[in-house]
Amino acid sequence: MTMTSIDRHDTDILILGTGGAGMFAALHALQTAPAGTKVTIAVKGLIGKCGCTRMVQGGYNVALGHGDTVERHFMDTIKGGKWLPNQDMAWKLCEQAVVRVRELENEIGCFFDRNADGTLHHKAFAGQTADRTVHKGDLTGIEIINRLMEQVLSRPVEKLQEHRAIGLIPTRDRAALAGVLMIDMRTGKFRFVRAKTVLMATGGGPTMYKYHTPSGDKTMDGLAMALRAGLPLRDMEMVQFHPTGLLAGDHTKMTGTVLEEGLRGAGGQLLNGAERRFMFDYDDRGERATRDVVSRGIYAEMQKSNTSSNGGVYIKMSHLGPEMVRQKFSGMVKRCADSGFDLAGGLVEVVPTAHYFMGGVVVDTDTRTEMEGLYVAGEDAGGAHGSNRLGGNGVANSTVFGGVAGDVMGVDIRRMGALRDPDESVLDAEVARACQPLGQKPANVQDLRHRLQEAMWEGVGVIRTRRGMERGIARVAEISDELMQSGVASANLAFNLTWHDWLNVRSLCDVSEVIAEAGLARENSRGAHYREDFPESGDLDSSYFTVARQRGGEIDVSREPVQFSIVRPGQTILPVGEPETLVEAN
Amino acid sequence: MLGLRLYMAQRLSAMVMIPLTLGHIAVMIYAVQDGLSAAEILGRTKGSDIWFIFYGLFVLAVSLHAAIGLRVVVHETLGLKGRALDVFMWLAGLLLLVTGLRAVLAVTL
Amino acid sequence: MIRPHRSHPLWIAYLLHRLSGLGLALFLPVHFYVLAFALNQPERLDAFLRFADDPLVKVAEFGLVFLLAVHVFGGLRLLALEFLPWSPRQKTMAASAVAAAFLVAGTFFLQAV
Amino acid sequence: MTADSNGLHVDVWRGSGTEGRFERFLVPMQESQTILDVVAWIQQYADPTLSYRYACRVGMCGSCAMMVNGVPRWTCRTHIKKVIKDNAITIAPLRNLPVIKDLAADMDPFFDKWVAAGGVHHPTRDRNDEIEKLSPATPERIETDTGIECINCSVCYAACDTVSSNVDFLGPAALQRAWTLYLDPKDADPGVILEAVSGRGGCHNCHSQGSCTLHCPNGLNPMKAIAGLKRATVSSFFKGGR
Ligand SMILES: Cc1cc2nc3c(=O)[nH]c(=O)nc-3n(C[C@H](O)[C@H](O)[C@H](O)COP(=O)(O)OP(=O)(O)OC[C@H]3O[C@@H](n4cnc5c(N)ncnc54)[C@H](O)[C@@H]3O)c2cc1C
Ligand code: HEM
Ligand code: SF4
Ligand code: F3S
Ligand code: FES
Repeated sequence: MTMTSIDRHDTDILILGTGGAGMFAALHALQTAPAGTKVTIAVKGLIGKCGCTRMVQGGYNVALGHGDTVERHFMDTIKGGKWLPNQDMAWKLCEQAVVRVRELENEIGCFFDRNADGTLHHKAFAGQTADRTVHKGDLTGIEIINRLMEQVLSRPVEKLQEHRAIGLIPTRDRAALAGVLMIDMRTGKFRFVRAKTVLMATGGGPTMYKYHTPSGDKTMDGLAMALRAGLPLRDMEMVQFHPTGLLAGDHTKMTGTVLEEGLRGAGGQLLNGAERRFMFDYDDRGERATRDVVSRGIYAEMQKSNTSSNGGVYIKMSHLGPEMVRQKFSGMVKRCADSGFDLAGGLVEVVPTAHYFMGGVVVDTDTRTEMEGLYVAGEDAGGAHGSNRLGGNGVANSTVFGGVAGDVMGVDIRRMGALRDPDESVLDAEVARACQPLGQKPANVQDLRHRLQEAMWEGVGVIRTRRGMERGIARVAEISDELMQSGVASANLAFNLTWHDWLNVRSLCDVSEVIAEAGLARENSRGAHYREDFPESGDLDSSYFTVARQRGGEIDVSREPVQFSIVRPGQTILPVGEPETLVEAN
Repeated sequence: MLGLRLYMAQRLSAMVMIPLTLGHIAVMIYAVQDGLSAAEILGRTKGSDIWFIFYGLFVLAVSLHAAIGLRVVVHETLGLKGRALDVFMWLAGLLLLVTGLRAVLAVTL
Repeated sequence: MIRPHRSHPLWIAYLLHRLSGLGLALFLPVHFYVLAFALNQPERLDAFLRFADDPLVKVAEFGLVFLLAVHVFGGLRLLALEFLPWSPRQKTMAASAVAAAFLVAGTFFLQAV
Repeated sequence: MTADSNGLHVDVWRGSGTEGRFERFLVPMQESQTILDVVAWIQQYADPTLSYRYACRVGMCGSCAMMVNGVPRWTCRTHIKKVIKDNAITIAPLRNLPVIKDLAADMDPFFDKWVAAGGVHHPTRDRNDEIEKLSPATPERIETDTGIECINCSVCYAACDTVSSNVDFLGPAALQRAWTLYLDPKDADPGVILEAVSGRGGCHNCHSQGSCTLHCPNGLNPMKAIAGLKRATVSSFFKGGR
């Protein structure tokens, strides 16, 4: 096999991923870099058609009206993150969101929903003290990504579509990044791309859970690469679950996809297997409690085996009048109907589903990492959300910091003279790693993935314990070993999805272990991380965040104190006399 | 293979033909219904300026219209393009124009 | 067999329009030629009149009018669709235009024979 | 599993470029099962070399479209019950696009034309300016809303026979995007858009076959949008726009 021949390719600025972060980075890099700078975008799918930014439904948080301020947005973000966010990042997020939304409207060509008087419409997402979410119906992501995609496609950007990044290759002295190894998925050949600066914007994506919402291309490749490159990862225990994912059986990809938040907001009821309402057993707000609370309520009910036929619970809307439901939630009703369920008139099975990954690479507010030449933005970067991401802050985060990364790379590149040469031994090792399954006897990769997803769901899921997580780690290790022995038919590597499935499970196993280790290191419950054996949030003033690194094949997790650089627990930066919330109770 | 100009020419000529063809069909139906013989019809058209203009205009319009229409069909089904396609269009138009005008003259002169 | 993605009224209307247009473009010159050929000399007039009464010619003439009717109504529909503000009802118009064309042609045919 | 009523006979196109043939697979039938699930099952359990593409699995990304029983569809949202005939289904790559391998088509021509149709916003303001106050209720805006939620799945492009017979034709989705942009009061240069859609591959080549509108999974109406462009170009023609 000639699979170890590597095609070599050079560029100046390389961007991995075409979500909100990747595309904004490309556009901004073109604006700030010196004329003649070559910008290349490499993506696992097609430009703009993969990743989760496109799937954004609810909208984009920005303080742009109704008396809302950046300070208020910031305070909500910090409180929502249970005092764990990197405050400087959170501040930049809230402050720059204003600029980014104006840019989206004025330069990129998005049109967000308006009020009758022509001003932007804002709605209130849970956990916010102002109406601050701008949106385009409930398909906000499509509007944002389509417009960004047009801009990128019509500019002189080199496009490497269906190119999967598999390794960050440093220089021989390990001080800087030389380039990125990828697989041209269409041909199955390796390609090594050198660049002066690289933005990693591959979008995390906790798809190692049995139920998950992100798009199929997201398998934590970026964080797995960063881990191998020895970079520090923070908040890795923080996996956000959405309470109502569709449950339709293991065999369908529909399972795990989001049924929107608004269903519960409008009065949808959750029923257990006996068709009895149960959320009030757990919280006074019933179904209208926050995402994490409802997820835990459902999970607890499932642990008691009070489940529906596929092992979840039911959501019921029919008492609101099927006609009304059909009208108000037409998209959701249609989607359910497509998989054979009657959301308006019947019961639909739901289950908590892994939605967003708060953890990520440690970066500064300019998206720089510890490694010269490597930048990280979007869901791959940790810090802005702390232990919990507010609905609407996800796409704000990716577009804000993607743009920042583009600006910073465009400037930094001026002081970077030449392309760096890679450490060939690392390059060879990465190629060998990717080729691991190719010589071996084919096995069923899908089964391994299912087992991994079960292990993480059961051991490191919505409600965690020491024993559960330790058991999870052991199971992941077992699956990981088995994966290394599993082969993939290698006669034709062009568009070989099974090989990529193998690589997907590889990344997922690596990061799963870190999630569990970080979970063990946090002996309290904050935001998305809930431990039955440590249910209290712990002292806020001495809040710490976890930092995980790979050292000599071992995961090493440390705790670092949160710097309250802008506001301390118990305090606020809102002017005195500001009301607690600007949202009218409904 | 249709730019705005050809499109306009085709649509405008079609619009011109609408009253003409409807008129023609009406006349034919009327004629057949009234049992007019071919000789009687010819008797009315011959020497008439009105009918000359009526059918003359039709022939002009149809030459333009059908030539462009054929251009489209030939491009889409036979893949003809560029100069060859232009030449084809002109020839088709010319053929219709010449045969058509001869017929008009024969009927109305 | 009509390929599955095509089996709907609008596409059939398109097909009929194209076929009738093509048919017209092929037969109209013949029609013109025959007309001129038959009439360009006065002494031929009688011959022509006999010729025009030939049932075969009658059928051919009918064919031409039939094609014209189909094409004109299809064309009217297209022009309306392109130049008048669009409404969903145009789908129905597609079908009814074709129906109308057949109706007109039908009456003509019945009258002719 | 035997070839009884529980098995689904699935003929799948295998090959790359222009070469290829159908291969038959027997797939177990399930309660909730989409065409994408069927394809994935074949790759995961029957033939690991099968190539196809998907991402979002909920009808938002437009990556998963294929020809199902000869009709272009989004496969992630097509329940097998909707298309199954005599326990059999035929699945092929999207029409009118080059095939990369098996069920994965090369969508570049589709997007090249999207750009060629002028489908890129021409700004009048920048990020330092306020967001323009714009009524959501103008006729233009209401019209735009009927065409803006395109997921660029290329289903309409695959359904259109003019696309197959006229290589230059920009196709329904690209033209529809141009139309929404033309209507956009924020766009600085509607003239450029009309220019872009008036060339040899422009809106005037559409024969109103309507297959685009019929098959669009999102219920959009590119045929109507193209008619709008035709009207707009014609009136600018009369106004001496060129
Ligand atoms: C269903 C759903 C609904 C959501 N709704 C909202 C909402 O209403 N509001 C909100 O604020 N947030 C929401 N989010 C979260 C939000 O979508 C994300 O936070 C954000 O879009 C992430 O942007 P990104 O650019 O970092 O990553 P993504 O948009 O996910 O893009 C990642 C890109 O990297 C590529 N990639 C992955 N691996 C590789 C590799 N190895 N090599 C090359 N490329 C690679 C992917 O293909 C993709 O192009 C939602 C998420 C989901 C799943
Ligand atoms: C009132 C009369 C007519 C009207 C309203 C009319 C209308 C039209 C229209 C709108 C088209 C464009 C179709 C498209 O782009 O899909 C067309 C095409 C065409 N017409 Fe006519 N037409 C008329 C008469 C004729 C006549 C008399 C002929 C024949 C000589 C003719 C031949 C054609 C041809 C060959 C085409 C091309 C077919 C195609 O593109 O599918 N038309 N017509
Ligand atoms: S118009 Fe409809 S069919 Fe065409 S690309 Fe857009 S969503 Fe798909
Ligand atoms: S199918 Fe094609 S011909 Fe026109 S109406 Fe739609 S683009
Ligand atoms: S997978 Fe995204 S539309 Fe089907």
